[in-house]
Amino acid sequence: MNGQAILREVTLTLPMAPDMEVAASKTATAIAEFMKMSPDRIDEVRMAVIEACINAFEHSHSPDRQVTMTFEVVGKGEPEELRITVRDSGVGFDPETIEEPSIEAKLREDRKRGWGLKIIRGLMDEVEIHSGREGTTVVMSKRRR
Amino acid sequence: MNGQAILREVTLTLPMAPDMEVAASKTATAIAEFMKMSPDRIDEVRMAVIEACINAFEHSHSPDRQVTMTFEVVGKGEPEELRITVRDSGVGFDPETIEEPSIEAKLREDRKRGWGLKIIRGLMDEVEIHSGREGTTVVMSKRRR
Amino acid sequence: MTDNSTVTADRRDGLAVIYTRGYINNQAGEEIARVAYSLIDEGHKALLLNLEGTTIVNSIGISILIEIIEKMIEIGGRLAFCRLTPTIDKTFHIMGLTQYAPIYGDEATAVAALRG
Amino acid sequence: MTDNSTVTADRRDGLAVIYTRGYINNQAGEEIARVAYSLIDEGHKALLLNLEGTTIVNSIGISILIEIIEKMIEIGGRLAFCRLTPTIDKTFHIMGLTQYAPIYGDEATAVAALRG
Ligand SMILES: Nc1ncnc2c1ncn2[C@@H]1O[C@H](COP(=O)(O)OP(=O)(O)O)[C@@H](O)[C@H]1O
Ligand SMILES: Nc1ncnc2c1ncn2[C@@H]1O[C@H](COP(=O)(O)OP(=O)(O)O)[C@@H](O)[C@H]1O
Repeated sequence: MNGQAILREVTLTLPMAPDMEVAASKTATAIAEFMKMSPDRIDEVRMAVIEACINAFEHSHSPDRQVTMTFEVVGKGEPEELRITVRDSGVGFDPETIEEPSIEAKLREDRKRGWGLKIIRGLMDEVEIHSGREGTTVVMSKRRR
Repeated sequence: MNGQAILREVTLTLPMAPDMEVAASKTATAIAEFMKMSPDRIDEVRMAVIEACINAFEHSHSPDRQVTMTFEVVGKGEPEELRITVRDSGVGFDPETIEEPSIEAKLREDRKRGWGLKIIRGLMDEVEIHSGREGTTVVMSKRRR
Repeated sequence: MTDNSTVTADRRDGLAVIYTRGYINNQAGEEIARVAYSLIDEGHKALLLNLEGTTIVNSIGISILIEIIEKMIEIGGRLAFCRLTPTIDKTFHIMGLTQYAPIYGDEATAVAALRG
Repeated sequence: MTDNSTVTADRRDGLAVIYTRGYINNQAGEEIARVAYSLIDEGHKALLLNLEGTTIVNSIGISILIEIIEKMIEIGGRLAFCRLTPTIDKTFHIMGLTQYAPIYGDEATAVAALRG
């Protein structure tokens, strides 16, 4: 990681229950404020966190009904990047098979949903998804500016 | 526990580092808002969380330099109480031996500090401290209203 | 935190402005849809969604807004948005929503455009 | 979040008002003390701490405020607070601070009382 160190690491474990994604987004906001990310970028992180949590809540079918998140402040001396990991121990999925949504298609189709991953990728600087039989881990990063 | 159940349980692990108490207090705020605690009571919880974290940061000398917090929303069906546990694996202390601070004495003494526990007890509805060789656990509760 | 998001409508002679408050999740999205459909049933063919009271949305909430857009296209009406936070604005652009429902900065401009 | 709490002072003929911004932790407490001591050195014998810009304090920050109170007692001066949040007000009462440094709702009342 070219000399980058983890300056702070915070872990949050949440139940998969209504509104808990908002609690997650507020913890993310607190860490992003700590590293003095700009308000607009913080807001983008907040929305991405909400989407990643909702995906785990809705699609993971994880038996423990819990999401574990890690917030890592990464940088050389000064905070440069916030790396957020959202982990569930659910059924997993193959991101390759998920069709990219388009508004034209959605306006015709019955199912209007399917935007979460596109929004996460659009709002964060880097997104990686690791998914398999042990569950799904989304790693998403946003630079401080 | 007269029929009370834990409706939500959130766990947060923080490094003992400057400003991390503010991150903890924001997570507490998010959970308290979720259960629709009144803003003034939320603010009191926020201050108590800051004090409990600072105590662990400053006094625990815990080798892992981490604080683990649990936020439990407790109630019969509806949220009634927020129970917050702040745990360190430090040196521990005997709360019985801590003298109750008084402003008269502090104005004369060199050491003006020593208010944290008094403030926590004054702002929360119930406070229990368990401390020993394995570290310190502060359990503090605030009713929704 | 959920703020039990409230939705209100202001009827102005064929055009109606819908105001939201709080987090637009599935419940709030459905609430907006209920209000929008009843405005459509009353004969309104131009709807403006003023989101100034909303700082968070989720994709489930937005997908319900897409249903409203579809409905408006169906009846040959028009729908626009105004007063979005920069993140909600960016999200709607990412999704391509803006091709079917334009975004305006303030309400007056949006109303003028919808009437024009 | 720390907001790099800034402290400013407004000198008014013997009396000075100190304004804080952000979280009063140890650093901000020391910043306030620096400002207060230089005002005292300039000859101000009445100080008002207006905390309207502060919504959180911690007990380390407050203990530094106690040092300032002690100093004021020593020089026969007076210190008061105004514009506290309900929680900060309650905390100062829990600590008994208010016996040595009264709390006023607004600045005008506090200034009048300090001059009176
Ligand atoms: N954590 C997860 N566990 C299992 N499947 C997931 C997870 N996250 C996403 N998926 C799969 O990817 C699909 C697309 O997700 P997304 O783009 O967020 O849209 P939506 O949630 O609206 O379907 C989901 O429908 C689901 O099949
Ligand atoms: N988590 C802890 N671990 C070890 N000792 C503690 C802890 N919390 C409090 N103490 C002890 O209790 C004392 C009083 O704490 P407190 O009332 O918060 O005031 P202060 O932190 O300003 O000393 C501390 O000085 C310390 O000796």
